[in-house]
Amino acid sequence: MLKVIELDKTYGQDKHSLKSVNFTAQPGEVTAIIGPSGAGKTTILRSVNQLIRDNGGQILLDDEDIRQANKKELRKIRHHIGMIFQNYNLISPLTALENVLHGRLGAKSTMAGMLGLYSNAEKAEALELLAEVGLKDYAYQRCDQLSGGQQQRVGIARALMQHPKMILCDEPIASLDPKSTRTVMDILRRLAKEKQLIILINLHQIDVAREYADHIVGINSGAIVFEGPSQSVDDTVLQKIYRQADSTATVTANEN
Amino acid sequence: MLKVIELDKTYGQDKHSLKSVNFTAQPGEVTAIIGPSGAGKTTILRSVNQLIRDNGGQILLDDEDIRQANKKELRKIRHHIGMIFQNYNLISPLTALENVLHGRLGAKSTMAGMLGLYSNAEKAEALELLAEVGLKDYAYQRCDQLSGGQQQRVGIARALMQHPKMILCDEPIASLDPKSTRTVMDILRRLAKEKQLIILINLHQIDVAREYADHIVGINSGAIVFEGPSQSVDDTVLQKIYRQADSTATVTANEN
Amino acid sequence: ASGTATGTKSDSSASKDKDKAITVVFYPNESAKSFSGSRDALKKSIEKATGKTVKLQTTTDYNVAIQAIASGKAQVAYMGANGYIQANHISKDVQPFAAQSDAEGSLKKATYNSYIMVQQKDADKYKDGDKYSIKNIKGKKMSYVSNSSTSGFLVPTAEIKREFNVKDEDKLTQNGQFFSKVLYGGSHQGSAVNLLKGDADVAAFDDGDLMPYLKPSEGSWDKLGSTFEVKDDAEAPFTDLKGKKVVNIAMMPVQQGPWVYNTKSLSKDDQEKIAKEFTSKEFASNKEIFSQPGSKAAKLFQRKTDKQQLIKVTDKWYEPTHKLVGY
Amino acid sequence: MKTNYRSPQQFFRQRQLRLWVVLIILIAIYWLSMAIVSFQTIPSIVKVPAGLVWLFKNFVPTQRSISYLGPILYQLWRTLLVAVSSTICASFFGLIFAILGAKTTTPSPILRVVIRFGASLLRNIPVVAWSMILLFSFKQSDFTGFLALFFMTLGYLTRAFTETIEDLDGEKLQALQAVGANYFQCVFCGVLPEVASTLTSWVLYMIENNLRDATLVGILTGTGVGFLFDHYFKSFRYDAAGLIVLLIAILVILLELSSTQIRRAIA
Amino acid sequence: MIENSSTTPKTLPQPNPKTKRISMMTRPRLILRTVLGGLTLVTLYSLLTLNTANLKLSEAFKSLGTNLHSMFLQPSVGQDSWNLLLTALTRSVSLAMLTTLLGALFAFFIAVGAARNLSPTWLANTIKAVMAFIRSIPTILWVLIYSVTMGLGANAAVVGLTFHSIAYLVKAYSESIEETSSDTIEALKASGVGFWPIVFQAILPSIIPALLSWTFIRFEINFANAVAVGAAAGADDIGYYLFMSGSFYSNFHEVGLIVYLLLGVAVILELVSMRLRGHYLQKN
Ligand SMILES: Nc1ncnc2c1ncn2[C@@H]1O[C@H](COP(=O)(O)OP(=O)(O)OP(=O)(O)O)[C@@H](O)[C@H]1O
Ligand SMILES: Nc1ncnc2c1ncn2[C@@H]1O[C@H](COP(=O)(O)OP(=O)(O)OP(=O)(O)O)[C@@H](O)[C@H]1O
Ligand SMILES: [Mg+2]
Ligand SMILES: [Mg+2]
Repeated sequence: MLKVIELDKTYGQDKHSLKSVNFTAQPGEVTAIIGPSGAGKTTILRSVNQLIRDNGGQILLDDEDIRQANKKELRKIRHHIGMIFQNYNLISPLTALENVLHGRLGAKSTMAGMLGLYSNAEKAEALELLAEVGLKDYAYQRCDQLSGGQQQRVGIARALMQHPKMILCDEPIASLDPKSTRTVMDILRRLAKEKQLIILINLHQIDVAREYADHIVGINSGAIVFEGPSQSVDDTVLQKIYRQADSTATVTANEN
Repeated sequence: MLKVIELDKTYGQDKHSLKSVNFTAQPGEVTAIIGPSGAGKTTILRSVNQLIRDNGGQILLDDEDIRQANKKELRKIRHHIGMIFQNYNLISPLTALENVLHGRLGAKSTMAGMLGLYSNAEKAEALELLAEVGLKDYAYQRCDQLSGGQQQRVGIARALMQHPKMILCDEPIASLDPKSTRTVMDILRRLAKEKQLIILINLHQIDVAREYADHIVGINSGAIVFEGPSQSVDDTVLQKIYRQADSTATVTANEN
Repeated sequence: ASGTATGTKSDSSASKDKDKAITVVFYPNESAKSFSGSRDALKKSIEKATGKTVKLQTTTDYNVAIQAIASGKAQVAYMGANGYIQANHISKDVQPFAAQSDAEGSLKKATYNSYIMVQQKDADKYKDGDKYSIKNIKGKKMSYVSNSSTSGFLVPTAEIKREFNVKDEDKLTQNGQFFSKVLYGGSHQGSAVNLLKGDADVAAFDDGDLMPYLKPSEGSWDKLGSTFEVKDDAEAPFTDLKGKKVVNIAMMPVQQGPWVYNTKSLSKDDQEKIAKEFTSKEFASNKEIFSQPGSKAAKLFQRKTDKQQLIKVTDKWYEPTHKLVGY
Repeated sequence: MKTNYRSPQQFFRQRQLRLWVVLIILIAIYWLSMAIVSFQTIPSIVKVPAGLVWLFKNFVPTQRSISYLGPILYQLWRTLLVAVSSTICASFFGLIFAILGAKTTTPSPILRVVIRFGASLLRNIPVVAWSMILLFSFKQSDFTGFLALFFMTLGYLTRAFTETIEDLDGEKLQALQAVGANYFQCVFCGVLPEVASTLTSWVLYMIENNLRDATLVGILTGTGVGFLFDHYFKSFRYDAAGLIVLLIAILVILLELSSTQIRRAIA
Repeated sequence: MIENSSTTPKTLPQPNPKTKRISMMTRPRLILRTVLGGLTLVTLYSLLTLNTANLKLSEAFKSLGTNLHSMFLQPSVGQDSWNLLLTALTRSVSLAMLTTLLGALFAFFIAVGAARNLSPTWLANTIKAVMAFIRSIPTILWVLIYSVTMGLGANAAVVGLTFHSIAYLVKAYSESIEETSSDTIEALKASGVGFWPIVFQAILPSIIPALLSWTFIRFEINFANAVAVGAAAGADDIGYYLFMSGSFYSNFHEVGLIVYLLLGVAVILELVSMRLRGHYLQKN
């Protein structure tokens, strides 16, 4: 279970990006964070695996505070947290297989990692994971020759290769077409259930969030304004979350 | 009125991308082309302003066949056809204002165009168009400092600056968030009505197409499989258009 | 008739050239170094003599200097003997008119010295009877200055060619042909350093350039078989080589380089005026151009006695160097 | 940047003003330079074709020059070897320095400054100085030529590699960090594969460049095709010198072609 | 052992993970490694056969130390004067300025013809080949040619040096142009804009940082070239004094001083270039 308690983050001197953020994400569930642009969704996600350092609070993953970890421990913890990016961030000249194998880097010695020495078992597992996300035939393809949806699935396989307890996804479907969106979200939901992962996902598309997430966290201007099961997200809640100049228009529009 | 008659296009030797395509688009209406990936939507759009040369047929804009035009005439015709792209395709280091003014370049002499000499009237008009798409305050901002939705609106203003008879849009909202999507589509619809433009638009989002388009053209594997008012697009039609391996899933998904 | 017509035509264009500035070109060979003070004084005296503006041009490239005077783009030049022969070969319009005289004010000994030297510790190997000779240098490691140098390349190779009766000069410049190895020092000092350090067994260089670094410990600069020692206060690159000794096993006179003009692009009148000015006594007493006897100031020309000056020369006087070059 | 102008006219006036200021500065610099070295633009440009004619008249290889082909080809081969080996060695060290010196991957900003400055130093020491530094200490040999090329190439490649690495999208490295990879793993599994093809094309370009620079370095080495060129050039055998230039040009064009091919193949 | 994967995934070996060794080699990788391996082999071969003239490294480095010491720790103006050297330095900088500005101007227009995304392939390839040819003619030859055809002096130096400047910048500029996204160009083409307006209104603004960066690199090279061969054309710049103190007097102290002067210019150049680049890039 991931428990974020009173998380605070200010960029620079006084730009308050997160104000006392509290929420919980359960294993086996997809937890979606929704909110307007600039609300702090990315900031939360990156704080969770400490890619950015916050200014105060607690981040408990299975009751262990990630924020207390030293550099080496942090690497170990990160190794158990998969991350999926909007722009996939794969190493493009490498094959899908190799990118997936990168998921093992955190578990390897520096030397073995540097030289890319992977055991046969690891390679076999990577192939299996690629098959799992429907990319069996593309294992030896260079990543920049894959479509967006395919690249995102490679990203998922890479995250899975880490044997994660938790997967963080920052707008994983923003650059995808509707069909790929469904494929990717289906995979994420299935994984949460099957492997009992904590899946934390930033989303812009409310309809997708409502369809796929079990639990929804709404954020506005760095503060949590809603937390609850996705069924309970109705128009009033959305208006609260997207409370801004012309937010009403946006929300009702998505209600069609 | 745009009338496409028996348009044919083969890439390379025998890759038939368009097969006897026929459809019409009326001024004052938004005409949406929908269809699965690779169906030939982009190919149609680019044939209409001859960015790619087709292999046969007719493209009548106000009863004049674009395909017969020589190089110079073509430039003139193109000047009256605005085009809006998925990735906006603005010149990023320049300001919004300058990008909008680029819409006039096609009407200028080579010299004036090279040096970017615009009349005061043109500058005033560009500002007005920016105001019209809601970007009055961003006129002097560099384009790469604008959000996607804002950039797309600059793209629209640029197209309008051409005083077009017709605007072609290739998936103009694919990279936009829901809010920007609505803004952009609203503007396009309004323009079609107000200025009696022909608006031809490739879309992946069926719900958006149904909401905003007056007329819908469905294409599958290079052939038109449906043409009619948007109200008449129902599940059977959609299944026909998206007839492919897992098209049903995609379609129903978008129906939620 | 047509011949005269073209003749007058080219004459008129040439005379138009003649009204323009006179260009003097310097290539820094062994005898003409970078003395901007001397050059300015030269410029003044030519201007005074001809009444025309003078443009001084320096170049660091041998070919450029020769092509410039041969093509008539420059009217006057100061060159090494070898360079003159090359320029004269390309265009007969290039003619010498003055060169530095010997201490007596004559052309008899208007030469400086080029040496072939070896290390003192090896010197005995090069003895033929009780005299030094170059008979044993075949197969050794050789160091020249650079292949455009008169005293550091042309004269020594000519000497070797004569001694061993070698026809093809390329044999002397390539590794493993006549010499086991051929080095180029880039400068006279460099060539000497090659020898002193033992990278070369035999080296060629001249006297003027090494005087600041070497002193005769036995014999003199003008005597064959003399021994020279690196001075105690020698500067880099000789700092590590103090006290080392070398012996000259051959000494060849090198003709002083001439002042030349291009007779096509410089009017007869100006030719005479300049030649007269240069060979005059007053010119030789110009303190900016000649370092006066006893003075240490470095100038374009060194004057050991009051009699030393520039003296008129013709192509004929360069016959010996013509022979060396082969044309 | 100021984003509020009262009118587009004002904005464009400012734009134009800036453009004019830049143009005037450039023209002023040009005029000043012209005056300082007394250069005449138009008369010089007019004479460009005449020079090309002279070049082709004098440097076209003749029957005689063919007889020099043997030694020329041999020396060309030696030069190619030196060009390749110095580039490869320099690129090895250049890569290390670039990784240590690039903004995105440097372990310490001080090191970055030191490397940048050092590379600039290597690039800007003139050939004459190199020749003095190296020739008097390392004697005249292939090795000295190798060293000279090595240092100059190192200066350029360090700069080129650094900029290539800095252009890399930082987020991709973050992705590996998020996996728990450490510094070296990020570099070897992330940075290197990403920049490999750009670096390869730089390496191939520098080989070509070093082959051309052989003319300068030939004087240091006393061997190589550069020395041969110098030799023929100074003894007025222009046809042979022309033959060398022609052969180098052919080799350079071949290298460029294969470089394009290789880049396409590995892209 | 090595299994190539072509781009058609169908032909891939169906891996039987438990038993067979899984290879990760792909064709491009194989080519890259072959090229690098080949180059490494050539390097090893040439290093082994390199003529080192029986170099004793300890001695060489000791002498290197002394020489560097007198060069860099005891610089002096030698027989020339500060005045003379600084004037000559200004001339060298001016030469570099002229060759860079001229080179950049001509190169930009030629580069438009040499860019594959703007010009027909045959034209682009021809221009590139010609430029490669020009680059392979040594600078000293260009200088010789022009000092013969127009006399010694700055004219010959500038024209001679500008050839390489153009050839280099055409290569660099055209590659920068090729990197501008073809979509952006197409956007303007689609609105009926002609060729030159597209070049000046779309491409030029997009590639200014790249152009700046390349031009400054070339300025640096031009400065070095001006020093190396400008003096040969009789431009009477700092190269002359460097040549004299180096090749004729072997005066390490003066060479050291001149090198310091040159490095000073280079540092100023680097600072200016960093400022300008920063100025442009920060706007992104
Ligand atoms: N590196 C940074 N320096 C300063 N401020 C930042 C930085 N990164 C983000 N911010 C600010 O912090 C706030 C939250 O940003 P964040 O990226 O978390 O928003 P978001 O919800 O992910 O938005 P979006 O939906 O647009 O991705 C914003 O106001 C943003 O401007
Ligand atoms: N330059 C090209 N060369 C060869 N085939 C092409 C080219 N461009 C498109 N095609 C092919 O033509 C067909 C139609 O492509 P098109 O881009 O028009 O599809 P689309 O409907 O726009 O798809 P999407 O929704 O993915 O943008 C596809 O099968 C595609 O593979
Ligand atoms: Mg975000
Ligand atoms: Mg498309």
